[in-house]
This record gives sequence, C-alpha cells and structure tokens, in this order.
Amino acid sequence: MILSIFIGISIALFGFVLQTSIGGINRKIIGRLQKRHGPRWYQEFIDIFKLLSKRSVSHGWIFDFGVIMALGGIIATAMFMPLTSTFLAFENYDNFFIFVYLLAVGMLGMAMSASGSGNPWASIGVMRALTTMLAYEVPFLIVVLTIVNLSGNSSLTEIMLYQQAAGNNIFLIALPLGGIVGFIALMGMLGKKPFETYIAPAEIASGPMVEYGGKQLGMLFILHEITIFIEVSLFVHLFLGGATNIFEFLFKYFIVYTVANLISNVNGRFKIDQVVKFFYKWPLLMAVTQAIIAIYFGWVI
Amino acid sequence: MNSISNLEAVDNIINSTGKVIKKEPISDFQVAYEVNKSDVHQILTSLKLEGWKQLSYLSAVDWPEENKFELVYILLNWDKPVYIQIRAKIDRENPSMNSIIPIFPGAKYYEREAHEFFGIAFPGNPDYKKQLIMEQWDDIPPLRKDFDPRAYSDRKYPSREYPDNFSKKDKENESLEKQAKRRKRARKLRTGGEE
Amino acid sequence: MKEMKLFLGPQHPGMHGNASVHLFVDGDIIKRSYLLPGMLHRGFEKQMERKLWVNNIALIPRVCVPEPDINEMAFALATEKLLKLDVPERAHWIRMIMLEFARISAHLMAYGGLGGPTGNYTLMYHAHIDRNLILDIFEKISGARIYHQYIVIGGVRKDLPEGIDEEINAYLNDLESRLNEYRDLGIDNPSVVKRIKDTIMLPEAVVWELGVTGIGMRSATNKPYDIRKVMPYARYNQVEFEVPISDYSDARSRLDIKIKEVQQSINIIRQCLDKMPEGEVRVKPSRGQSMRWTVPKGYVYAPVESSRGEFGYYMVSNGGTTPWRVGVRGASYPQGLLGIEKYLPGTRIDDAALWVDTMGICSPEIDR
Amino acid sequence: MISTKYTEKKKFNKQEIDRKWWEVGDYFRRNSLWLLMYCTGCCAIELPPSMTSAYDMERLGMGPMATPRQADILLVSGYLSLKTLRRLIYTYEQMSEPRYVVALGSCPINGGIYHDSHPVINQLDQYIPVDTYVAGCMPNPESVLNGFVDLMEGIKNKTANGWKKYHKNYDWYKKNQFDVLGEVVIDDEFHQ
Repeated sequence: MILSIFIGISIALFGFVLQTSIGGINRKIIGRLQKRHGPRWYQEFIDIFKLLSKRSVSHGWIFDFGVIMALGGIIATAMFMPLTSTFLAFENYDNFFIFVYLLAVGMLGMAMSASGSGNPWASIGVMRALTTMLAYEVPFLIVVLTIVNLSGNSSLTEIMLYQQAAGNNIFLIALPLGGIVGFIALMGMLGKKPFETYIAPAEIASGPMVEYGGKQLGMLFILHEITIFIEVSLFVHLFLGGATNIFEFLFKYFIVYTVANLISNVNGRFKIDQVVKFFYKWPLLMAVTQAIIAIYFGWVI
Repeated sequence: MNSISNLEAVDNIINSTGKVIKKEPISDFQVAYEVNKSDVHQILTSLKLEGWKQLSYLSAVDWPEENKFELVYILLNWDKPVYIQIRAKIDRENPSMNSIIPIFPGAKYYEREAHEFFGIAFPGNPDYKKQLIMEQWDDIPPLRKDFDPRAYSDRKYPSREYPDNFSKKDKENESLEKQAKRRKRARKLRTGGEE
Repeated sequence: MKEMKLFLGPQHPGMHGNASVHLFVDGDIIKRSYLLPGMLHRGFEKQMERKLWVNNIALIPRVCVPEPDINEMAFALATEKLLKLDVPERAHWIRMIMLEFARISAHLMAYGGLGGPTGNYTLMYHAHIDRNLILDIFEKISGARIYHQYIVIGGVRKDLPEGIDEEINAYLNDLESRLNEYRDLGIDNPSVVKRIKDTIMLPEAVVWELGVTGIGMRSATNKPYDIRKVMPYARYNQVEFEVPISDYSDARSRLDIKIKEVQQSINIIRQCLDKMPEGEVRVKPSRGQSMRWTVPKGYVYAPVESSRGEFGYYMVSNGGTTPWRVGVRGASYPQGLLGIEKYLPGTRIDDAALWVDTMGICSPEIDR
Repeated sequence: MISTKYTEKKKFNKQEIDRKWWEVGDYFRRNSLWLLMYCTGCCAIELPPSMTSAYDMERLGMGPMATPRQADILLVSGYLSLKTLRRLIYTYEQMSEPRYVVALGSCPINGGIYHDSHPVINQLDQYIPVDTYVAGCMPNPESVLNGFVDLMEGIKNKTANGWKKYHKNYDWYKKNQFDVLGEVVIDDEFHQ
C-alpha cells in the first residue's frame, strides 16, 4: 500500500515535470509560428518557482483553502493515472469514472477559492468555467460510454488492452466521429481557443485567476499543469490505444498536446453562449450518431 | 458640386435666419461667420435642416482684453463640402450659453469639456457641471488666459534639482558654455532679474 | 440579479491605451456604461499656446500616439492657411507618402489589435512585425521611429534619402502579397468571424447623431465620405484611389474596409513615387529667425483624414509669436465618449473591448 | 590581511540560510519578469514592437500579465497625469512583493517635455520608488530591452530594492502622495 502511494505520488510528479517541459517546448514552437524566437524550453519551470518564491496576499481562509483543496484533489486524481497499459499505482482502481469524479474536486476547489476572492471578474470567470464544463461533458461522456460499451469495461487499462489486442483498431480510427468529438472536447477541457472563454485575458482579465498572485498563483500553475497531464493522458488512453511502453506514451502525448496547441493558436475565442451552442450542436449530434452506429448497427472500423 | 455656389448657398441660408456681424471666407471649402449669441440656435437649426448635419467641433476662445469668450461651432456638410464656423461672443463674467443638445446630441461632451476648461455654463445640458477630464481640479479653469500652468506646476509638483556640475564639462564645448552663459544673462535682463 | 459594476481599464489588457470603460452589467449583458477619459490629459492646448510656432512642431506629434503624422499635417496645413503660404510641389508628394505610411501602420496596428479581444494572438504578432518594418522606413526617412517631426510649416524637414524608392517598393510588394494571409487569419477565420459578425452595429442614424466620421461613417452610409476625396489637401486630387465603402456596419465590415484601405494606400504610395517631381522641399514661412516667426491674425480649421476619421486643428492667431488658441478635434471623440455611453449598453461584456478596437478609439486624442 | 589564527567554523544561522534561499529566488525572479500591461503614457507605443516578433521580449523570460497581482514589474510608460498617478499607486500597492518599477521616457525623470504642464507630475520617485529609468523620448525598443537587462543586473546585485525602500520610508511616500493627490476617496459620476 505504501509503495503504491509512493508510486502514485511519483506519477503525479512525473506528470507535472512532463507537462511543464512539453509546455515549454510548445511555447517555443508557437513562437516559431508567430515569427519569433520564443522562450527557453525550461521557462515554465522558472515561472513556477519564481511564483512560489514571491510573497502573496490572502483574501480570507476560503481563498487559501480552496487552492490547497484543488491542488490536493488534482494530485489525488493524477495518482490513479496509468502511464502504460501495465504501469499504474493502484491496480484495478483506474476506472474512467474515478477521474471524472475526482477532477470535479479540483474544479470545485478552484471555483470556491476564486469566488472567495470577491472580485467580480473572478466570479464571472468561475461561472463561465462551470458553464463550459457543462457544455463539453455531455458529448464527451456519450462518446466514452460508447467506448465503454464496445470494450465491455470502464477501466482505462482494460480499454487500452482492448485497443492493443490484435484485430482491433484504436478508437480514433474505429470511431472516427467519436474521435473528432473527443478531440474537440479535449480542447474545451484544456481551455484552448476557441473555448478559452473563461480565461479571456482581454475580456475578463484572466477570469478566475484575477486575484491570485505569488504562492497561490504558483500552486494554481502546478494544478493547471497536472490537470493538463490528466486530460491529455485520458485522451491518449481512450482514443489512441494507450501505450505499451513509456516512450510510446511520451510520443503520443507530445503529438496530441502540440496539435491542440497549434490549432488553438490560429483561432479566436468564442463567447460563452457560442461555446454552449457549439457543443450542443455538432459534437452532440456527432456523438449520438456515432453511438447509434457503433452500438445498434455494430459498424466499427 | 461647385464650391463657389456652395458658399453662396451658405450665405443665403445664414442671411435669411440671422444677422451676420462679420463674414470671413477662409478658403474654397471653409467660411466663418460671426453672429450674435441669440441667433446661434436658429442658425444651427436651419443649417442642420439644409444638410450641415455634422457638428465637427465645439469649443471656446478666450479674449481677456475684450472681456469676452468666443464660442465656436464648426459644421460640415459632406454632400456640399463646406465647413462653416459659427462664432459668437459671450460675456466673460458668469459666462453662459444655452446647450445645443436638442439640435446636435453629439455636443454633449464638447460642452462638458468647454465647461471644464473655460468655466462656461451650458444650461440644458444635463450634466455639464460634472468633472470629465480632470479630477478634483483646485484652480481656475485651465484654458483661461490668466491661468499659468508653469506657476501651478512649480507650486504643486516638486521638480528635480540638478547640481551645477551635473553635465560633464568638455574642453571642446567651451564655446557652447559661453553661449549658454550669454543666453542666461539675456534672460535675466529681459525678465528683470527673476529666474 | 443585482447590477454589478466592472472596470474595463485603465489597467486591463483589453483596453487600448490609458482609459477606462465603466460597465454596469447584469449577468453578461451591459446595462450602462461610461468612458472615463482624462488619464492621458497633459494640458496640450494650453501648452501650445505657450510655445513658439516653431517649437510647436516638436510638441504636436504627441497628441495621437499611434498615428503622429496626421497631427503634423493638420498643424502645418492650418498654419499655412493662416500664412497663405504655398508649399513646394515636391513637399506635397513627400507628405502624402508619409501620411499614407502612417495610415497603413495605424490600420495594421488596429487590425492586429483584433488579436487582443478575440484571442487570436498570432494575428497580432504578424501584424506588428509588418508595422515594425514601416517604422524602420520612417527611421530612414526622418531619423525617428514614432515622432518624426518631419512635416513642418512650409514643407518637409529634408528631402528623401537616396535609394529609398527601391526599399519602399520592396516593402509594398511584400505587404501586398501578405494581405490575403491577414484576411485568412483575421476576418475570414471562422472562429473569429463568429465573434465579429453582426456585433457592434452602427446604423446610419447613429452615425449622424453622434457625428462619427471615418470608417464608421463610410461603412454605415455607403457613401465615399472621405476628406481626401471630398475636399482634397496636398495632392490627393492628382492620384487615383478608391474609397472602400459598405452598406452594413458591423465589426467585420469595418475591419474589411481597413484591409481594403491598406491596399488603396499602397496604390497611392506607388503613384506618389512615380509622379513626384524634383525640386525644393521647404520654404521659409515667415521673415527672420525662426524664434521670431509671426503668423497673421485669423481663425482657421484644418481637417485631415486620419485612419479613424476626420481629425482637425482649430487654430486662432492674433498675430503674435505663439498661437492664441489651438483646439484639437480628436477623430474618435464622438464614438469614444457618447458612443460608449449610448450604444454600448445591450451588448455583452465580450464586445466592449471590440468596440474600443474596431471603432478606432485613441484615448490620447480624447484627453489631449 | 587574512588572520591565520584558528577560529571555530561558523554554523549557518537562520539569517544566513534565508540569504542563500533569497539568492536562489533571485535567480528565478530575474529570469521570469512579468510585466503589468498598464500603458500610462505614450512610450507604451514602443512596447508592442519590443514584446512581439520584432524584438521578442519572451526570449528573456518576460511577458505581459493581465492583473497587478500576477505581475512583477510595474512599467510606467511615459508621463503621468495626476489622475493616472492615483491609479498607479493603487496598482502598485496591489502587486505582490518583490515588485519592481521601471520608468520609461524622460517624463517620469524630470517632467520631460511636459515639465511645465499643469496636470503632469514632474518626478515619479517622490511617490513610488523607481528601480530603473530608461531615458529618451521615446526610447527605442533596444533601449527598453536594455533597461530590463539592467534591472536583471540590479536584482542580481541586490540594488533593485525599491520595494524595501517603500516599506522603510512608507510615511514619507504617503505624505508626498497625499500632498499631491489630496483626498483619496473620489466622488463623482464615475465612482458612484
């Protein structure tokens, strides 16, 4: 048990280091896209450690406690994440719904803390973040339920093994419509444009983060990196067939995150009502069609 | 669309509505009229009906010797391109002029600004008295001629003191220094010994 | 729900320049709004009354920062009208080159500014690097990047440097080839179009009510109301160009006109380089030493078409060595102050920053 | 002359350890300076070229930030009218420490071209401490970046300690601010 907890914490730490480095490399790639040199690849680490070294202001205990609760919730979520189909901390506890449930703890902690700051921009940002969450969860869950139905199991490692088994395609190819929906929902989860509405620096002054500075912001950054790690890994495991070894995982992870980032950087952002309308229109329709095709007709490539 | 005929058209409109004290043609596209304070509203109304729909500028000029403020309204008709300046003098003591918001709604903020900078009252404008550009101004309105920004600045904001040897002395630039000394002496003579 | 008060600025990334929009919102919808100007006030009109005519040349470019040349042009035009001075032929053409470059740079900045409110920062980066090349050309011509003090009373400060023609032509070809890319990244990009189409409408009645000029007016009225066409200054009557118009004014059509105007400005500069005669570039406006220049009595209003609309100087001289009164008509005054108060309510918070950007609100010229 | 007499080796006391940690923190702080996007005056027009692709400030780890709480540098870009100074002081006091102030242009130094103008203050360091000045009207992007490199040197050599000065001379700064601004609470249409 102790060993499992230790491995779990190591996975969370690994996720943080991995996502922070890949985030830094991505900043460089985006820099090239924007015709400039770009920062050093380890810039994100420096930013986070700098924030942790600063003095910060508190806005009451809810504000402080919410951040810690969110960070704790996210680290707990990351502990359950399998890296490859055989390497995970807690055997048989890698059910998909654990992640959905535990991710909400982090989100709610952040929402609580941001509302605790009392800044109106923050409360608008929190409202928008929760609305966006409602929007992307529905189509995403439909697609995932289709996958669970096909593979007959909701455990991530089982889903991975199902895709890796001979004769089965990875779900991105097997369920093309569902794969597209999954990727769009992933963009929404990551808060990439065009679904960046709840951060929106030029409209609501970076939304929930408006009152954070110093240590709390540093913790939020760590939280953000680990959240991205969880979400991208979920996509890799669910749709790209997971990984048999760690290098395959790193490769797939890098590709998914970079593609999402590149798409994000040539798009504008929607308004909040457009986000909701968008998700409830095409992705929802596509997800339902995919579910009907896959489950009732059994047409799976 | 000949500009000369446009100028004549303007002449006719203004002469039929009010008394012109002075007319100054400025260029092919611009003409100025000085009118009585009481005629301004009527002239603006008839000009607006004739197509001078745009109020380009509204402000005031201070003439302390005559003890008058001069209000300026500049109108433009895009289809018959002529700028018309309508000028009217008002008293400098307790200056007041009825607002032209009913004719040109766009004048609201110009009037507020004129009140702030010159102290002219505009009855009819709902909030001309509120402060707009400056915050808690504590002196006479700044664009009046008797306001001295230099004195105000010296009184209110400490300025940086530079020691005499602040700039490095260069042998090659001695002639420049002599010039500066000469200028300083000349300034002293001109201002009567004050700095 | 209770009305909540929000401050869009002065310290806010969506705000261009140092001004503040105060929003009273209910949910996401704006109920009331004001612009709080004055943060950039520096007593310009008072300062100019206290400085000599020649000293003012150094002061005026600072009225509007993104596009300083129009200030120099308006001041020079006004003074020349008072002096009844004829400017050498070549100076007119050089002035037009400078003004059109200034227009391109201001349009590129505003178009790149779309990247802020809509979140498409790549567009902003690309537009700014093209603008930076214009600043380099300015530096070669006048010696300064932003405040050139190049258009002076009686002509321009000095002649164009050797070999600048090829450089300008190369730059223009380069920019022209990239205009389609700008369209794809900005106004034709589906996710950006969703934000800018059918928002921030400007009906024709509102244009006349507020006194909006420039692109806002041309996009709403569908008529070529451009001072360069209607009452040409410099030599705009001798070059061929079109004034882009539209009959439907939303954020997208205004930005579309901006890109079209960049194309027209490119054409104008090319014609200027072709038609420019040789000769003097500057005449002395008045007798004697420059510190003792006097200008005859008179009142004059000199308008110039800036990138945001009609920009004018109202100048009064009483025959002395300094102007008696200088009034600046900021092009964005009506839509900045009255427009935000009257027509921003009803839109969403997201649109407030777009209003500031696409209406071309330049806070230094409102505050002066 | 170094003494050769035997002395007991000093144990690290708490202050010493704090100092070491502070130096480690300084490394991170000077390599990740976040600017507050507050354009107080006209020098802000040269910031986009220095931030975006032409000069790319992000190479140095610097970037714009949306709110004062997140930022490290308060960039005073140009002249300050009284109205801006009030907001600037609010903003400065909101920022989390350590915080640095960089003043661009000649106007915050001695008033510059507006030295005799009625709404513009003449000397910024009477009201808040300034760590680096970049002179010029207006400073080129090269000199702006050079100013930031100077600030990094200052952080390394511990000379950029304006925020400590602000704590130490708090009463003096407050008195100056009060003298020029008068009432702190404003009551007008815009501040209901």
